Amino acid sequence: MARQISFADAINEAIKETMRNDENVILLGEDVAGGADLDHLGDEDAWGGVMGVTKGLVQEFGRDRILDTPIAEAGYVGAAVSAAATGMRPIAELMFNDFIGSCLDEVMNQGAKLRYMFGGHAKIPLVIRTMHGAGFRAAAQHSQTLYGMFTAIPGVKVVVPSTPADAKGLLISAIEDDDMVVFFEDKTLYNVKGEVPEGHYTIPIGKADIKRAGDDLTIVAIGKQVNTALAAAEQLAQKGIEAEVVDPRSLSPLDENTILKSVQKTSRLVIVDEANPRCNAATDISALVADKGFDYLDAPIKMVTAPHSPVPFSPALEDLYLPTPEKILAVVSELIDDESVVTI
Amino acid sequence: MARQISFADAINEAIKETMRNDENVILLGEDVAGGADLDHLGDEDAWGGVMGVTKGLVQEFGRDRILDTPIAEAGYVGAAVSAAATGMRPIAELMFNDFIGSCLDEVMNQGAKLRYMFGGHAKIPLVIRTMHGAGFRAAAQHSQTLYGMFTAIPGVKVVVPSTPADAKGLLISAIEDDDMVVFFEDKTLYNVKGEVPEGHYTIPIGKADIKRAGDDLTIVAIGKQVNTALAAAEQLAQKGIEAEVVDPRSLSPLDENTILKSVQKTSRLVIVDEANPRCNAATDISALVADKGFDYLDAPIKMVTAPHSPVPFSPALEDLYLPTPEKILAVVSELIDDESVVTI
Amino acid sequence: MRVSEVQQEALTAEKAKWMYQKMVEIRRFEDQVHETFSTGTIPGFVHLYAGEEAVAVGVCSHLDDKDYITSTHRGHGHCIAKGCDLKGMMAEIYGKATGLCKGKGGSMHIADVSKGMLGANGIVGGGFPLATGAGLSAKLRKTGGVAVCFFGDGANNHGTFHEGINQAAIWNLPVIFVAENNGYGESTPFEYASSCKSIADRAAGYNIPGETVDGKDTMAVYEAAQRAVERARNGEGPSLIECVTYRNYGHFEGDAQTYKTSEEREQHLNELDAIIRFREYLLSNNHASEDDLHSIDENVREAVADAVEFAEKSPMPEADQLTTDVYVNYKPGGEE
Amino acid sequence: MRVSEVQQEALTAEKAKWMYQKMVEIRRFEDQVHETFSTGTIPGFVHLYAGEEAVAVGVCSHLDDKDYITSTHRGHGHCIAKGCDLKGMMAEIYGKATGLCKGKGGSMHIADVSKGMLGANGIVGGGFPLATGAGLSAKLRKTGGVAVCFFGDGANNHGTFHEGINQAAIWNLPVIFVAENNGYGESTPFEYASSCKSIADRAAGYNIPGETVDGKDTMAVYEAAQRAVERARNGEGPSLIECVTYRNYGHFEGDAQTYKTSEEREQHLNELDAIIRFREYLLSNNHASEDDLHSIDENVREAVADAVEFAEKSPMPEADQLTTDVYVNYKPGGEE
Ligand SMILES: Cc1ncc(C[n+]2csc(CCOP(=O)(O)OP(=O)(O)O)c2C)c(N)n1
Ligand SMILES: Cc1ncc(C[n+]2csc(CCOP(=O)(O)OP(=O)(O)O)c2C)c(N)n1
Ligand SMILES: [Mg+2]
Ligand SMILES: [Mg+2]
Repeated sequence: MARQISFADAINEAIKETMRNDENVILLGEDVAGGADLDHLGDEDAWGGVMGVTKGLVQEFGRDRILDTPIAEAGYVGAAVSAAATGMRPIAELMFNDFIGSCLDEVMNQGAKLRYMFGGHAKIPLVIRTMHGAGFRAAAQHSQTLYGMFTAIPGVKVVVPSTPADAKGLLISAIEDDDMVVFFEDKTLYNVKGEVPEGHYTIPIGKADIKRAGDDLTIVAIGKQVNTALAAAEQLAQKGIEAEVVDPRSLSPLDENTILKSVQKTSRLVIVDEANPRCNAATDISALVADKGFDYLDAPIKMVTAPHSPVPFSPALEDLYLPTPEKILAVVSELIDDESVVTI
Repeated sequence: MARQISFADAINEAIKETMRNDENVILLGEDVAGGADLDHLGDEDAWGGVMGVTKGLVQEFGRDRILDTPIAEAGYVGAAVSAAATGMRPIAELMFNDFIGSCLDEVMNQGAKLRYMFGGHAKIPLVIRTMHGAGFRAAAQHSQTLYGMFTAIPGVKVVVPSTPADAKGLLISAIEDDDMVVFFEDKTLYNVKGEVPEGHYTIPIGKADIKRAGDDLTIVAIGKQVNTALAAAEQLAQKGIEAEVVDPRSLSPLDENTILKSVQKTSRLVIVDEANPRCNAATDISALVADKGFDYLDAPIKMVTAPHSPVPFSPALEDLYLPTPEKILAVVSELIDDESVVTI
Repeated sequence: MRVSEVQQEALTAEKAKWMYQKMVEIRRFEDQVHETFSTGTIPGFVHLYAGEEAVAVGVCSHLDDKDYITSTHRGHGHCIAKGCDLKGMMAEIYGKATGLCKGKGGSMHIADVSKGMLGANGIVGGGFPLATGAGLSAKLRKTGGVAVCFFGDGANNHGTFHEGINQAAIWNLPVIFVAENNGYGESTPFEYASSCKSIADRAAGYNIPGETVDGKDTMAVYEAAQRAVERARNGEGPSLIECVTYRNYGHFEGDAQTYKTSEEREQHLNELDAIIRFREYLLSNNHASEDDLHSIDENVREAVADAVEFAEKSPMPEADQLTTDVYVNYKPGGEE
Repeated sequence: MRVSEVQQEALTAEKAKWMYQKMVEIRRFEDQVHETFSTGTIPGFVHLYAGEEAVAVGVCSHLDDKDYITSTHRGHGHCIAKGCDLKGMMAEIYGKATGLCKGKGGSMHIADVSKGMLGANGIVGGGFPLATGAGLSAKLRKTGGVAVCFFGDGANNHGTFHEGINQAAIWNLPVIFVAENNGYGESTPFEYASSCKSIADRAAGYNIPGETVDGKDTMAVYEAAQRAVERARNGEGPSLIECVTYRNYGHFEGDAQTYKTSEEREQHLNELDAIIRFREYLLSNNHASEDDLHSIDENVREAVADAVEFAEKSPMPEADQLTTDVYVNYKPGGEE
C-alpha cells in the first residue's frame, strides 16, 4: 500500500466515505461548494472551499447536502448544532479558526452544553472542521492556533492531526462520533503528502501515536509541530540522543497514559505547541506531568511555543514566530548537559 | 481607616473616581443605568446594572456618559474598542463573562490586535468589566469562569481581584491603563465587605499579593478562591502546617517572581482555580513552576479546580462543583505525609 | 349546516378548551413559582411568563411533537404550551433529580426534545440559529415539521436575529419567528433599544412576510400563527409575527420594576389580560360553558399543586451526576 | 455669473481632478500589485480593489483627517482615497519595516489612524461596530467628524451589520454605512446569500435612509455620499448607501473566477468602467483637459513605480519587532 495523497485529499476522502454511508451527513460552510445558484455552473463547484479541500463533493452529493452559507458563522454553526440535536450529522466548516470570534456562543454555550443542560436527553453529533496555524503569511487574524480554547470547554472534543493518514482516520471517527468534535487542519499541511489507506477506516479519538521511539527524552508535539519535533529528533540522534516524539492527535480527550509512560522512560519532557504561550495545550500537558508524572522527572519541563504576541505579517517576523528544530535543540541543551546538542 | 464597604461599592467608587478625573471615561453596557428615555424616571436609573453595581452613576454623570446599550454585545464592545482607539477611555460592561460568545471577535481579533497590526500606531485604553463564577445557582450559561481564555490572548491584560480594596485599586489602574484590560468580578463576592480606602488610589497590575505568609506550602489561588485557600490555610495551621497564600491578582501579566520565590521557600505548590481543569490558569501557573521553579520542588504540583463539566444548576451538584477547603486539604495530604491533615 | 362544518366546529371547541387550559396552566404555574420563590425555596434566576400566555399557546396550538420550538430565558410558558410535563418542569426548577433535565438545567434550560421543545435558553438571541437548524433538519429529513423561534424585543437587536432570519429566508426553511414584544428588555424600553418602529417592519429586509398582532388577543395570535405555519408546511418559507404583549411580573424575580408605570401595569393586569379576554371569547362563542371553564381551572390548580408536591418530595441528584451527560462517550485519560 | 458661482465651479474642478487622481492611483496601484504578486514577490492573501474606485473616492472626497473610515479585507482603495501614503502602503504589503504598520499588518491590516483610516480588516463584518464607536467618539468629543463604514455584500449578512446599524440609529450617530455590492462574496453570489433584493432595502428596518446608486458612476456615489455626510454632520444620524459595483480581479489573487461569466467581465472592464466614465464626465464638463488627465496619469504611474522601488529597497523588520507593539506597557513576568 504505497498510495500517497495529500492531507487535503485525505480530508476530502474522509468526508466522501462518511457521506456515502450515511445520508444524514451534510457539509455546510462558506464556499464549501461555491457558485451557488449560478446557471452557467450548474452542479459544478466554483471553489470547493477556500483551499479546495472540499472540491468535487457537490458534484457527487448535490447542493442539498453540500450547503454554501452566507457569511454568518453564528447562523450556520448554530444551525448545525440543532440539526445535530434533531437527527442530522452535520460537518460545519469554520474557514479559519480565528472566526470563532463570530460564533463562540454557538460552540461554547449551545453545542457544548445542550446535552448536559438537558440532563443527557440530547446528543450533538457535529464536527466543526477548521483551519489554523501560522506560516502562511496570512497575518494576525488568519493565523492563530486556538485549540487550547476549545480544549478548555467541557462538551467539546478536540482533534489535531499531523499526517494525511491520521487526518482521514480521525475525521471519519469524528463524523461518526456522537459528540461535538472540533477538528483542526493546519493550512500549511494541506499539500503535504503521505501514505493513506483507501476506503473506510477509523483511528480512535483519544489515542496518542508515538511518531518516533526513543529513550533519552520525550517531545510531545501537536499538529504540524510533530514535523518540527521529528526534525529536531533527527539532529539529536546524530549527537547520540534518542528523542521519543509523541503526537497526542487529540487534545480532548488527551491520552495521558502514553505521555506519562514515555516520560517515565525518558525522565525528560519538552512540549512543542505553536500556540501563544499562556494557558495553552503545552501548559496543560506540562501540568499533567508535573502532577501525575513528577516522580519520573529529572529536569524541568520545557515548552517551545510562539511568543505572547499576535502573528506578524512580515515573513521576516513570522519565521521567527514559529517553533523550529533549533529552538527545540536549544531547550534540550538546557535539559541534557551536553553543549554539543545545540547545533545553531 | 476602618471604613468597610462591599466589593460592589468598591467598584462603583473606582468608576466614580476615574469619571470625575477624566471626561473621556464613559461606561456602556446593558442596563448599566436602565430605564433609558422614560419620562417618569428622568435621570434616575432603573437598575444600575443587573446587580446594582453601577447604581447612581447616571445621576452624577448623565446619560451621555453612562450609556445603556441594546442587547448586542458585538455592537457595543466593538464600539468601545474604536472609541478607545480614537481618544476615549471606555468601560464596557459585559454582564456575564459567558456572553463573550457573542463578542469574542471584538475582543480577540480587534481590540487585542489593532495595536500590533497597526505597528504600534494605536492604543486601546479599554476596560471590559465582566462577572464570572459559580455558586449563584445561575446554571451553565451564567456561571463560567473564563479568565483563562483571555489570558491566552496577547494584547489583553487580565485582572481578577479577590477583595474590595484590591478591586477598587486595580480597577482604577485598569481604567487609567493605556491597554485593554478585562476585569473579572466574581458575582458571589459583590456583597462581601472589607476595608477600602477613600478617594483615588491605585494598585499596580502585575503585582501579586501574599494574602497569608507561611513556610510549609504555597497555595496560589485566584479570585474568590483566595478565600477558600485562606480557610484551608486556617485549618492547616491548626495542624501546625503554615501555608502561604499567594493571590496573583492579575493573570496577564502574571507576577512570576512572587510565585517562584514562595515556592523556593516552601517547596510545595497547590493551585486553586475554579475554572474547568483543561488549559486554565492553574495549568499555566503549574507549567511556569515546572519549568522555572523545578529545582525548588519537593513534590508534585497539585491543582484544585472544577471538573471537566458545565456548571450544574442543582444546588446539590453545584456545591460539589466548586473547590472547597476540604478539597484543598485532601491534595495537601498527598504532598505532606501527614494523614491528620485531612479533616474530612 | 353541513357535516364538515359541524365537525370543524366541534374540533374548534375542543381545541379552544385545550388552549384555555394551557393558558391557565401557565398562569397558575408562574403565579405559584412567584409565591414559592419569595419563600426562598427556589434557587437561581427565574423569569416568569405570566401575562404572555396568548403567544405561546396561540402559536403552539398549531404544532405537534414533530415540530420544534426554541425558547428563551423566559421559557416556562413555551414548555407548557408545547406539552412538557408540569411535574418534570417544577422539579427541574427546584433542581431535583426528577426534573426534565435531572436538575442540571434549571429554569433557564428546561427542555424536552421528545416533545420538540429544544430548550429554554440563557443566551438572548441564542434561538435564532437553532430554530433555523431545526427547520433545515425537518426539511432535509422530510418530516413535514416546522420550527418556531420565540424571541423577545430585546433579542431583536442581537446579531443572531439577522443571521438566523436571513439564512431561513434564503434556504426557504419552514421556520416561524415569533417576537414577544413585551415592551422591555430587562429595564430597557423597546423604543430606546430598537431603531425600528415595529419588529415586523424588519421582515421586509429579508423579503418574508411580517405582521404585528395584539399578543394578548389569543385568537389574533392563533390566526396569524395559522397562516405562518401553513406557509411553512407548504414549502413557502419563513414568516415573522410580532406579538405585542406584557409581562405581569418583573424581568426576573426580585426586580423592583420602577421602569413600569402603575397605570400600564393596572391596565395590563386587568382589562387587557389575555386569559380574561379569551374566557369571554369562549363563552360568547359557545365553545365552553362557565362550568367547563371552572372545572378546567380547578383541575389546573390541582395539577400545579401536585407538581409542587412532586418537586418538593423529589430527591436531589446524586453526586455522580456532576460529571455525567457531558459527552455520549469520553475517556478522560484517553483510550485504553 | 455671480462670483460665488465661479468660486464654486473652480473648487469643483480642483476636487474633480483630485478625485480622478485618486481613482487612477488606486487602479495603477492594484494593477501593479497584481503583476508583482504573480512574480511571487508579495506574500500572503491579497484582495484587490480595482474596478470599485468610484466608491472609495466618491465617498472619501467628502471627508478629511478628523473623519474616520473602517475598511475591509479589500482595503487598498479605501486607504488611498483616505490619503494614506503609497510608499508606506506598498512597503506594508511587502512586509517591510518602512510599511505604514512596520510590516506587522500586511495588506489586510493597513491603517493610518492619523489620517482617520482605522484599518483594513481581515474579519468580514468587523467594521460595523468599529465605525459606530468612531462615530460615538466623534460625537462625544464634539469634533464635528463623521465615520464611514465600507462593507461588502457578503458582510451584509453578518450579525454585526445588524448590531452596528441599529446602535448607530438609536444613538443618532454620525455614521455612513457604504455597501460595496460587487455581486459576490468570494465565489458566492449576492442573490444567493442575501434574502433582500437590495441592501438598501434593509435600511427601513433601522428607520434610516437607504438608497442604491450605480457604484461605478463616480458622481452618483459622490452625490449620495454628500447627502449622507451632510445629514451626519448636521446631527441627523446615520444613512446607508448601496453602491452596485464590480471587482475586476478575483476574490483574491489566485482565484480562477469561474463563477463570473465572460460577458459580465467584458462589460465591466470596458464600457462600464468607472475611470473611463469619470474621465469622459470631466472632459465633457470642462473640469479638466486631456492634457491635465494625461499628466495625472503620468504622475501616478511614477508615484506607484516609486512606491514599488521604495518597498523593494526597504529593509525587513528587525527581530526585536516580533514582540513589540503588543501593549503600551507590559512586564511579562509581572511588576518589579
Ligand atoms: C447574549 C446575552 N446578553 C445579555 C443577556 C442578559 N439578559 C437576559 S434576559 C435579557 C433581556 C431580554 O429581553 P427580551 O429579549 O425583550 O426578553 P424578555 O425578558 O422581555 O422576555 C438580558 C439583557 C443574556 N442572557 N444573553
Ligand atoms: C468573519 C469572517 N468570515 C469569513 C471570512 C472569509 N472571507 C474573507 S472575504 C470574504 C468574502 C467577503 O465578501 P464581501 O463582503 O462581498 O466583500 P468582497 O470580497 O466582495 O469585497 C470571506 C467569506 C472572513 N474573513 N471573516
Ligand atoms: Mg422584552
Ligand atoms: Mg462582495
